[in-house]
Amino acid sequence: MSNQNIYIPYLMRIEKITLEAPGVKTFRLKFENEQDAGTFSFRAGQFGEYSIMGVGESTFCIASSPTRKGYIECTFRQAGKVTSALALAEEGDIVGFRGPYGNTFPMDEWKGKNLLFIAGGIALPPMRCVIWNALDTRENFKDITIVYGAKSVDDLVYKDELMEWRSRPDVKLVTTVDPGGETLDWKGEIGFVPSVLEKTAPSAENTIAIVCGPPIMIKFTFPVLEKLGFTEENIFTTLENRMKCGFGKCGRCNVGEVYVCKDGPVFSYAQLKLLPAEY
Amino acid sequence: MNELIKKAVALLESDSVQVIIGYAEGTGTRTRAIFITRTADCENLIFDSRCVQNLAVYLTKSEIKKLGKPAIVAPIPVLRSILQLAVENQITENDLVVLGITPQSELVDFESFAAIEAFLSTHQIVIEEKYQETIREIKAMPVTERFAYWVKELEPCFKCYACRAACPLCYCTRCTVDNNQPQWISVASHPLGNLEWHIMRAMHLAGRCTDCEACYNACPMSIPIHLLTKNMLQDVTENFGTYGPSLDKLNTLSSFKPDDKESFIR
Amino acid sequence: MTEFEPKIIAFVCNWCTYAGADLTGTSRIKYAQNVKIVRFPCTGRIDFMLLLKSFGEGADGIIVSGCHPNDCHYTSGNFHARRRWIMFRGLLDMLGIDVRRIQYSWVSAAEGAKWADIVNSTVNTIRELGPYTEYEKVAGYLEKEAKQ
Amino acid sequence: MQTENYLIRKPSLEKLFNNLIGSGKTIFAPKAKGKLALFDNVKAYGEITEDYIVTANSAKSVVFPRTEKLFSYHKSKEKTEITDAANSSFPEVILWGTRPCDAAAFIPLTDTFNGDYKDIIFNSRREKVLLLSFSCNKSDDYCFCTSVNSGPGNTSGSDVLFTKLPGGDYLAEVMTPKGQLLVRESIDLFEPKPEEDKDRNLAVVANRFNQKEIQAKLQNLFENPVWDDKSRACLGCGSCAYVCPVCSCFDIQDEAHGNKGTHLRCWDSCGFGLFTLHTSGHNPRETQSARWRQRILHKFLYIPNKSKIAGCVGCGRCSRSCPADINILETLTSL
Repeated sequence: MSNQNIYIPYLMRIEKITLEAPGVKTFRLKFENEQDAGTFSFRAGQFGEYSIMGVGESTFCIASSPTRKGYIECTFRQAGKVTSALALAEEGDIVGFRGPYGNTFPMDEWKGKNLLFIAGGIALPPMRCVIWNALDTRENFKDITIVYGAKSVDDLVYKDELMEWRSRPDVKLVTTVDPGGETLDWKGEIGFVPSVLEKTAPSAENTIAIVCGPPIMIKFTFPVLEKLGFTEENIFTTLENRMKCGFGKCGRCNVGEVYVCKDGPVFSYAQLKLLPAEY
Repeated sequence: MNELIKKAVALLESDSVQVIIGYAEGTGTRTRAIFITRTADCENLIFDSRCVQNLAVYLTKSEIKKLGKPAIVAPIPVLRSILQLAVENQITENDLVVLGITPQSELVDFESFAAIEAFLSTHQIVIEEKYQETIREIKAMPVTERFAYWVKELEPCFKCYACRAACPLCYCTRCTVDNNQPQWISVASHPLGNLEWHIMRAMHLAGRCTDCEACYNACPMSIPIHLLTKNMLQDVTENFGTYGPSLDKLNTLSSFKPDDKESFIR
Repeated sequence: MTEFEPKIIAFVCNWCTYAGADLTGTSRIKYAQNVKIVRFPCTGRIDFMLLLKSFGEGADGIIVSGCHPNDCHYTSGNFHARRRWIMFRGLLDMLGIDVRRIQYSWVSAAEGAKWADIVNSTVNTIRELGPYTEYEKVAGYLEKEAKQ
Repeated sequence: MQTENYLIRKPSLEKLFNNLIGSGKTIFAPKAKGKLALFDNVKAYGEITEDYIVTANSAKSVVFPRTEKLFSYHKSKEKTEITDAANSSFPEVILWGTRPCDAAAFIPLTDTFNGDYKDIIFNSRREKVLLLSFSCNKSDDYCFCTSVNSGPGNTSGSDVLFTKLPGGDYLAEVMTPKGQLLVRESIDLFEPKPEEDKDRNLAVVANRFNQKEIQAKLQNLFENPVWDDKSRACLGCGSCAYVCPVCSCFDIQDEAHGNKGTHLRCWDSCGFGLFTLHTSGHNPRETQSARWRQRILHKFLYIPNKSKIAGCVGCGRCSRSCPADINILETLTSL
């Protein structure tokens, strides 16, 4: 790797596009170059820089599980310049991908534990990678609980997969929508993620909590988890600072002494507490 | 400037204002902006010919607005900017106290923006002869030579945007160059990006610029970008009559006359 | 060597010049084919950045045209535009961007022949001036760097 | 390598320059522009000014250009082709007239571009740069190199360091094999080392603070009124970062023309509000004081903690160029 230009992306062909929610799409990407597909590997929690040539790059986590080989998936909401261009791409088009970057969720250390996933809105994609990774190696973990909330029923992403998880006996899924976001036939919870979590969370005993969501949700979720008895070391999250390079050079995601891109994006709450609140 | 200090103390003591924006001694022989919130610090206020930074730029900065109502030390260039900001509805008379300073360094009170306008009418913007000469020289060059001249002059520009940051009239919270949908102007500083940036900056100041030279003074590479705005000021005067901010007139480019004259439209 | 064919882009208003250009066509008046027309609601909408971008993307000449004074569909768009052109032209001239490469005109919906004349004469002017290599050099900086 | 010392006479220095130009080298040296001196491409010895403390712009752009191509692409319906900019041949550049602070700045710069991931474009450029520095014989209120482990005659980073001696001749200290090669190629211009003491011919730069103490203080200073106080006049431009020889934060941008385009690296600054702004509107560093704090902490706490090197070389450029006269030395000494 040492004599390669680290800014050059892999060329990826969009194999499949799924419309998840209004403005939210999932791309399944395949390596144009067979050789790259063979050598590429990543682990749960890592991210990449996805690009449309001539427009720019955008940072998202890899939303598919490392246990599913031969492709990667990303889910994004159309918001800025690059995601707007990505949203216009069609199946068969070429996009760029650089990665994988960043650290990973310490899933090896979680063996034999219960997992509690807490996600809000468009933050389920980074969780999805870990969830599938855990489900594909189900024997390694005890109870798996997923608490997922979005603004409205429409805004819930991965609707098919939510159904699949709901029907699995080895997963407990709690879905919630913000008050006013429910439909007439909504059967899930109504309320914000932190309060729903308080009602539905499993025991903190031998459980790892993985939280991902908008800053405001995270802010209110941590105290709830602490109240429920989770220790700082057993709470994990993944940060999303603005990034350009992805490998600790461009300076953008610098928070205290860490670069979110290279020392993160996965942090335990204990680690997070040591950082200045610049994320 | 004992009078200035006394006035500042009185304003703070009576709580008429919460902050004095003025000049103080800076590094070496430089002066700098100072933001005084305590009467004890008022003695640091100075005013002399070295005080050239246009303080009006701070009137629209959120960090300074947070400090409360300001009184601002305002020599002529600052007064012009204040008036222009008033014309553009960025400040109102109740927002600030103006501590005017005449060219003879005397303190002068202004009851209203109208009073500032009346005062400025006796201090019209004049493009100095040396600049007029330079502009004439540039315009006398053959067109390709002139283009080459500017490409070379703009070459050192690395787009730090100090010109924009120092300009009291560049108060937009998000500048055209900071928008990327569409990306009108390249983020990169290369010949085209630099040229387009400086054209856009000048055009957005057309008929608004009050010739304070803050842009030029701020430029770390000493690029003579003020020549562009000075030239435009001359153009405004030539085409649309005398120029200066005026409370009951719209900006040059926000207004028109049906009989505006030109010689190039077929 | 093939003869230089000027690339010309025209920014025109919807109500007058675009209709005028239509009339040129329906009147079967033949005129130079070098022009690509972009239609805008009003000359007041024709931002100066569009003109700069045209040069940046390789145009050799530009035509900007709309309703005659007092004929603006929106009453005063062309009056505002005129002031802006006066200022913009002065600035470009100061910078050494060749103002002969931008032709401003008023062409009404009834002036099909005038449109043909504007286009033809602009093409002739640009043909004499030649390709805008000075600007191209500036705009093509990155590509030049590539060959380095 | 063992330092080699020589004497080079004033006229020989010009001959050395001419030899280098003659061999087709690109030379960047300080050129006068109004009251400023700027590093610029020079073709003749007469273009170089000697009357400067430091240049207004730093020399970093020879290894970290303000706009630099990372790759270019060509798109068609069937395929996308990428041309790697790392395969271009980078020019051999001689930096003539860098100050010891300029030369020292190449150390943290090189460190940043080689941490964990190696930036081969940077490294290719760096390999081709030869630093011919000149010791400082004058300084001003802004200089504080001696407080950050450097000094007016410091040799680190330079290939050759020239020190002007009374009478106008120079002491040449050859620090690297690259410098040695340069001397060998023009060996007839160099004479045995002079007796004259180097230190007596250097500018005096007072020690203004202790870097270790600053580093220790900053450890617990994240929430402190000093950041608001010292940044109040900040206008939010990027001039401090852009004239800084160490600052290396950058932006990545694409520029397209039809189906072709380039992927660029451009300078960026933590002083800009947009630097950390998320698309959602959330901004981790919302105020100018938070941005000023980031600049200080990054240079005097984060870099020294991580890499054990200084993130500032004490050239004082940021303070000199600041349109609001914000003085970094003042902030540091007031902590």
